[in-house]
Amino acid sequence: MTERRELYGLLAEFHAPEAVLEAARRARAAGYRRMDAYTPFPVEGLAEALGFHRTRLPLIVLLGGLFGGALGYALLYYAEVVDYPLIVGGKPFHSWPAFIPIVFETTIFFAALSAVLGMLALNGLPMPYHPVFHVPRFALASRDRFFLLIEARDPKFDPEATRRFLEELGADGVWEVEP
Amino acid sequence: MAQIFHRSTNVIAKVSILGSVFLIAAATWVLAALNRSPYVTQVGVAREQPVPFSHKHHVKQLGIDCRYCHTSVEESRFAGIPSTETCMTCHSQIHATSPMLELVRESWRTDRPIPWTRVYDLPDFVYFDHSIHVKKGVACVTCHGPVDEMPLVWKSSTLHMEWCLSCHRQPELYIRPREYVFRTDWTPHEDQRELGRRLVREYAIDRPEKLTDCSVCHR
Amino acid sequence: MSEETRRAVEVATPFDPRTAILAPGHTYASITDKISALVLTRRTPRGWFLGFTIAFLLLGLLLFTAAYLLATGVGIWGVTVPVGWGFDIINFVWWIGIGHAGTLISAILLLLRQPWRTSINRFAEAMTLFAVACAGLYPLLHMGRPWLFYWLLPYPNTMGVWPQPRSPLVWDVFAITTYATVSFLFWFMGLIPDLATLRDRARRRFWRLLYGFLAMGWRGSALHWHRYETAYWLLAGLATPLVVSVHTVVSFDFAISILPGWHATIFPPYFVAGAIYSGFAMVMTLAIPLRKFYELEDFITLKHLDNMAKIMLATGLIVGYGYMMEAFMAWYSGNPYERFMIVNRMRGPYAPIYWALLVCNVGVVQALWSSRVRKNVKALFAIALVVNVGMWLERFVIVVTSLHRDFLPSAWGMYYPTVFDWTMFLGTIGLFLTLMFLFIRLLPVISIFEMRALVPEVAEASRPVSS
Amino acid sequence: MSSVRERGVQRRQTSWDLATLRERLAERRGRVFWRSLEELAEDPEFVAFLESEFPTSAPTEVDRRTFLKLMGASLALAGLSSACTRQPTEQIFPYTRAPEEIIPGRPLFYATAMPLGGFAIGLLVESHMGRPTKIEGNPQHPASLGGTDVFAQASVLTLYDPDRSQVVIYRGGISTWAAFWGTLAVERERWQATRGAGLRILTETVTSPTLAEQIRQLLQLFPEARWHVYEPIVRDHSKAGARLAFGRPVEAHPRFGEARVVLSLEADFLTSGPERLRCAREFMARRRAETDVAAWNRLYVFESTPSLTGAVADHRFPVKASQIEGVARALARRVGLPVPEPEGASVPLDLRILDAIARDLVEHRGKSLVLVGEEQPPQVHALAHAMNEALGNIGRTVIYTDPVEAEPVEHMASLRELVEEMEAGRVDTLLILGANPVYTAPADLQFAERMNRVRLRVHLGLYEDETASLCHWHLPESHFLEAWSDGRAGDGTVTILQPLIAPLYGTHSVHEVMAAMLGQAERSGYEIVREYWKQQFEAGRVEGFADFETFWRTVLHEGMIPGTSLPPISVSVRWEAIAAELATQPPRASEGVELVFRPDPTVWDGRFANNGWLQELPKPLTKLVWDNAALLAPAMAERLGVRNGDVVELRHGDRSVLAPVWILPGQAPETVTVHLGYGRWRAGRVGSHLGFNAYRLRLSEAPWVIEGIEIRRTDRRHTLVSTQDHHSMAGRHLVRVATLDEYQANPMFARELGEDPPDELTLYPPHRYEGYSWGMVIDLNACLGCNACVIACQAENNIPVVGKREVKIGREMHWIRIDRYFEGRDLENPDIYHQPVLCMHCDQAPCEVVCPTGATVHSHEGLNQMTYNRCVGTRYCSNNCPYKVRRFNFRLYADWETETLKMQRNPDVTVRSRGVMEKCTYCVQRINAARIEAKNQGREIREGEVMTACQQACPTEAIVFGNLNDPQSRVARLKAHALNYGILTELNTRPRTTYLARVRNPNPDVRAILGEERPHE
Repeated sequence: MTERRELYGLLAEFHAPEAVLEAARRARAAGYRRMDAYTPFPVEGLAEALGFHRTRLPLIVLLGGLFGGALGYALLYYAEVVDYPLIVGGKPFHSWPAFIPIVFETTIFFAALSAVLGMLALNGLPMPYHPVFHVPRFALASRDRFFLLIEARDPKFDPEATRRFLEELGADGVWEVEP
Repeated sequence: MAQIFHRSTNVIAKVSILGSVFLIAAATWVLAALNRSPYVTQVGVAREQPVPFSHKHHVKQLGIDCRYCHTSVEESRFAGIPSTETCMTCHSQIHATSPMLELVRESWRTDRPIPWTRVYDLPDFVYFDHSIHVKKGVACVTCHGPVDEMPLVWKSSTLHMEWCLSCHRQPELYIRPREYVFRTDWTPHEDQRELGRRLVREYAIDRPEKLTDCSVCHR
Repeated sequence: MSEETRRAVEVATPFDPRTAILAPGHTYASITDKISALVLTRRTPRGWFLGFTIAFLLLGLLLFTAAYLLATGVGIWGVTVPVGWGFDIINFVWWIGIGHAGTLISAILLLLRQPWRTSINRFAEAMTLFAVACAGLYPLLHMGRPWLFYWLLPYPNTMGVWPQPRSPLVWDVFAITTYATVSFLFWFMGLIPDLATLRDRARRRFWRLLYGFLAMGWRGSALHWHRYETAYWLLAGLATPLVVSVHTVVSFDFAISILPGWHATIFPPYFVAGAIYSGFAMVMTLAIPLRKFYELEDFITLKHLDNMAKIMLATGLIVGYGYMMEAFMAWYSGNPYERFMIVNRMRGPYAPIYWALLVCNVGVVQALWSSRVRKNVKALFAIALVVNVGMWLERFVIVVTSLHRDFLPSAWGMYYPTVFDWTMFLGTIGLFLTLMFLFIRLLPVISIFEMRALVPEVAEASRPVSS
Repeated sequence: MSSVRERGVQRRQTSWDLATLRERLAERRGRVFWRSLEELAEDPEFVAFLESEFPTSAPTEVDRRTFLKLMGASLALAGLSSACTRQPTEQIFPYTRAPEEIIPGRPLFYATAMPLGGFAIGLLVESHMGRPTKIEGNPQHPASLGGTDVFAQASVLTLYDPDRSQVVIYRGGISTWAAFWGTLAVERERWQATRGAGLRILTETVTSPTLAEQIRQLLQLFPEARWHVYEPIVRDHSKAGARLAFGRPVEAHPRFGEARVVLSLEADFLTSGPERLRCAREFMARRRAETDVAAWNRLYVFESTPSLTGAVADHRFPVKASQIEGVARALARRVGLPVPEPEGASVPLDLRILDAIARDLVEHRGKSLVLVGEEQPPQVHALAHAMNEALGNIGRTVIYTDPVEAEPVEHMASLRELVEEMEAGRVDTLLILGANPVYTAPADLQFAERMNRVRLRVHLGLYEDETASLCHWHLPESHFLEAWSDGRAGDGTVTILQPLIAPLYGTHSVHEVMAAMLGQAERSGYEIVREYWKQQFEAGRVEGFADFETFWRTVLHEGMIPGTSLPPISVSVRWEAIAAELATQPPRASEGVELVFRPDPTVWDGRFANNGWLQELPKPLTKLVWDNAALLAPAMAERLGVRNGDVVELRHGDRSVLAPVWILPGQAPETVTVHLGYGRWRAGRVGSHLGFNAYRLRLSEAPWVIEGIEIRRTDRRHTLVSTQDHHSMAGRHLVRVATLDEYQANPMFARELGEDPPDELTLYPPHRYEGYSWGMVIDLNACLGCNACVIACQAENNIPVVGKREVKIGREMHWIRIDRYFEGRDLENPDIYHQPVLCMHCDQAPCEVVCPTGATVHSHEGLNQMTYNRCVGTRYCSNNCPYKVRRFNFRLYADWETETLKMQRNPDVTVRSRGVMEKCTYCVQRINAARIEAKNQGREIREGEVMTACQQACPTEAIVFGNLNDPQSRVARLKAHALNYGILTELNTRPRTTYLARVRNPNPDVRAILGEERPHE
């Protein structure tokens, strides 16, 4: 019983994207929720199959961009109109056409930054340590193998039953993952 | 494969990312602060002088007017540092033998100037004119601080450009009636803003945008 | 090797490098192993050391010149009045131009769903970064007082003054920094899964730690992939306008001025086209030796070269149109200064350079109309080199000929580069190559995970051909 | 690049076909402007130029030490400028006993005078706490009228020249004054015995009453002693001419106030002669835009080499020097003098022209004026006097006085006499005061060799020069700004020279040395001069002063002694004498090439050779710097097949020099002009071994013109650097010109040549300037291109000297430059125009928009400000400046080492360091000073209170500066003038510096004869 509590989950190995996709669908149909799949390249529909629908990332990027643009313009306006207005080539202090390029660049800058950082944040990266790394075969997840993980925390999880269930799905192998 | 990293690294990694952000912020803040700190600006640092001349004594206790020594302050860009002669007018009688004043007497004998240490030293590309400031009601103490409280003089303003601008942009906050320019003990009886606005009009002080033209100070 | 893939391979037709963007017979495993082997197992070829040494010596030249420059001033260059800009800005524009291909390939071709981009985008992006680094040096060092570069950044200071945002040079600062940052993010993000791959393949502990650290614990989770792709597409969407804006801003450095030959509305499109032109030329210049020495013909096929050649041809034609319009507008505007400028380009002291540029950029590239030429690797390589030179000459003509005879004849002058102009130029080439060599040695030159994704597609693509 | 070079090489042979140039000119329609022959030739010369100057010559040599030093320096610089470094602690040294008059921080002005060629020009010298920094003209002084010339402006640099001799030298070793006084004492005993036999004194022109008195005393003391006078720029011919005409030595003083028609026979009266500044002012006053055109004068010039006077002329005729006499005779005959008509060959031009000119002269009896240049022989001078008399000009447009010179001898004769005596060994002791005969004496006198026969040779001079090196004793002389003295102006007015500063080195003035000769060593110059004038005062030679003290104080303050100008004398021409002289040598057609000598426009006779400002000053017409050259007419160059920079050998008899050729349109045919003053070998670090020494060909009988000179091309080349000789006007209306009738027909012609975009033609509302709004107008009719403004600007604004190599690659630093343009279809005789170009202070300045740091922005008074300390040096502003008036410190040009040079700097102007842009500021330091002054007095700045340095220096008041918002101001009125126009206004830059178009006043008859009627554009 003790080692059972120590179990993080069960990791099933497949050799083709179609297989793991199918497995994921069936597992979810079977009522499993706390699952994840690991593949050497993005597999169409896998995330959806695992019940993951839409990400907030686009919103974050939009906000980042808006912030950047606003910041840029505010800075220029303050510097050129409010703080130290200077006569430059007979142009008015608030010569907005000249401000456009800078505002554009700041917009892109912050949007791009929020895209990458947002992605990392939502993915909870960096996470150098993860239980699945315990499984020696998992190294192949970055080569040519496809894995489906069902976590022990899943209410429907039962070491024996789940293992059997996974083997029925046609896994090439099922491994226990220590926490 | 086996784990490469220890559990703890997860936390460390995340923390260090946030940490570095704070670190950079902190570094910039420190730089900015340092640049305005007495260490750099020497504000409030009493400067050693070859002769321990006390403004406190001469101004407060003896009540000598600034112009007695700084003679050209009203007609020249340079306020003037008193000649040895000026010192000797009194000190040939008073404290005529004081060891503290030996250097002064020596200078008088040998005709060699006294090497004072500059306290207020503008960069060579900045042109400041005392006469016009005095004329427009900028008091000595406004920039030089409570000189009458200084045994050895220290710098009481950063002389940073931003400091100059603060007054050139809003002279009304700092100027006072001409007659009180050389007074160390003067305080406005009315609201400074009110007074300032009136004086700006009276003394025909230029508009801020004119006062902040580059060539006003840089040539 | 798995059953599925083996079957997929069996039904595949024999490999036709002229159409295929990936040689069949490749499996997830084979791709992974072959590419990661370049970094991990395969022992460094002697050629690499040779090349790296040469590059490093040139880099030394750069450091020396920079030191002497800081000590003595820009007077060591040929710049003067009226020609205040010389090699410094010429090289700046040249490098920036080269630095456009990478992000363009990654971003725009991604949005246009061009699968063939996958095998070249990685080192194209790297090239972009290094080119931008070289470019960035020039605006910095061309200043009379480089140690005050930070005055071009808006930050609260004790002087209470700000940069002057009507100046294109300030736009440059923003454009270049943004471009450099975004390009880096793009490149690094693309690397993460491959770093994970290397982490899992590396034998020595040090490398595992290093790659592991950089991979940030990537484990290919389906959810991660999902967000990752979203982010990648968004980034591409952002990078596309950015890449256009950067060279537009660079062109503003000239277009905003009032000088004949600079003050032209055609500059932005014509500069961007030129940038892509030179960028692809440089990718070609690097790709051809690379695929040769590292036996990557399977991944970088003739199809790739063919496509790039076509893009070069297209952009080349746009650039040619640009030259034409310059001449036409000079005549059509009726502006005597403009007219004199173009005549001076054609008949003045720098005429040889002008004509040489036309030959390189407009003449030679026409050979690419013929598919035989486009299939001939040696020819392509030669043409790419010629275009690189041509684009440099173009910048020379733009910068120098407009300046040296502008409005007041009494102030006309000539520009002659000095030794130090040349050492500086060679030096930056050294910097570029040094970084490139290190990159090839330490990181996967081709995006592994994207190649894996190609395997099923290729299998799909090849089936109907067989039946 | 290399391809360009090769092209240059092979194209060069095909270049310089002047025939094609002529065709090109002929082809051109309308007004044809061209800057130079290179331009007309187009590409080939540029390419050649390019090839010849491919500057890998850029300094690659830098030894490790300097390298590290520089490295350190730049890093330190970086440190300083970067954030948070403390300012280094500085000390401040007050006076021990404060002088009365000095208010620290405020300049004082003292009146004194500069002697050049012996004649004084009144000056006001600006002094900052005892350091003379800037020289201005003394408005009350008759020889200055407020104007100055390049020599006066640059003399302050000579004062601080670190190469000035600083110690007494005896036989090449350092000695002391005491030692010399000792020697002198011994010598004086001998002279007592011998009554001074064998004692000879050689001076340059002396007008100083005190010095003259001292020398006279000496000659009384030692009756056997002799005084010789030699000035390299001799005025013998005019003296001889006057003697011939009037039988006595007299001096002619032209008065242009009344003159309507002026005929100059090679007389460069605007830029040479003791009264040049007054002449320029008076003459130009008669043709400036403000003057009513009805009162304008007309100028005919016959000359062998283009001069600035010739450039001003309404009709200019290049004529060989020897043929001008023929012209003079023909004209004399035509104004009614009994002169036989010279045969055709001697008069090289259509006689109908002479008829027309003569008619013009006669029609203006009493309002005309004939002037002759020093280069012409005495009989021509005499003829001119006669013509002026015949035309009734004497007493009206020309007056005569006794000579101003203390010893009005003919210098060449005086020098020859001395040389013969030395040759004969009759000279025992030679005392040379100020002169440098070893370098300046005509070659045929072999002065150096002869001088070696003299037992004791003593030289007093500013520099340890060529002469000093051959003398036993060299005595360092005080600069005129260091010493008490006096001197006479061209009209005789006396000025007391008062020192601005105690001698920088152990020097003495000529008076003190003379005093020692008289046995009164230790007597100070002050005592000597003051004593002399005390005597004069007591002798009643000066009236109008209560006592001597008032007299003394007043004359020092005013800078002149009133009533000392020489009174006019009545003279009458002795025609028979002249006729006799003319009969002896009838004019003939000169054969062969003529060599013409001229003083150099910037280093004069060589005495300014070590003055960097003057060396780097572009010579007025050639725009050459750091060199002299053999000037040829294009046709002659064509004949010889030489190009600019080709070295030719000039040979006369057994003497020859190698000289680089410079082709100058307007040069007379078969005439080579060389400038004296170069090729010095002991001038100093700046001036030695530059150019070639023209004195080596000069002859004492023919100091100005040598006929029958051989000229031979060599295969050598010499790099001549010219600042502006690259290109053409390219059909751009920069200098706008019309003849008087064209102008009267269409007063607005200047504006119509350009286009001024309307104010509303802009995306943005134009900025309005309240209060002061500064602007400048330059009258091209008054500008004579003398360069005084250039040096004045350099002195006022601490502008560095960069050296020939840097100028060669276009890095000269002058804030104001004089553009020179040629116009007309005749390559051999073009019209010449000058245009000063400085910062235009555009209201819509292209430079400002592109500056990334806002280092150059507009002030609210319309100034285009340049803030050096904010500049990071991207050079974009310079690129974008259509006028290219911005200058960049590509290297560390300012001298931060030499202490004495630091003393010259104007404390009100930042000394620019490496890597920053600089340009004309409209002398903002002067504007600010005036503003503070005005505010302290609670008033507005008065009209004329602010004068820019260039304006103040200008001898002809061509530059006008002031407040545009004051409708009464002169500048505002001129802006409204019909002739006012701006250059490149079509770029919508809205320049604040504008020009008044040039209007020429040619004689319609002459133009008809020349067929010069221009097609109307």
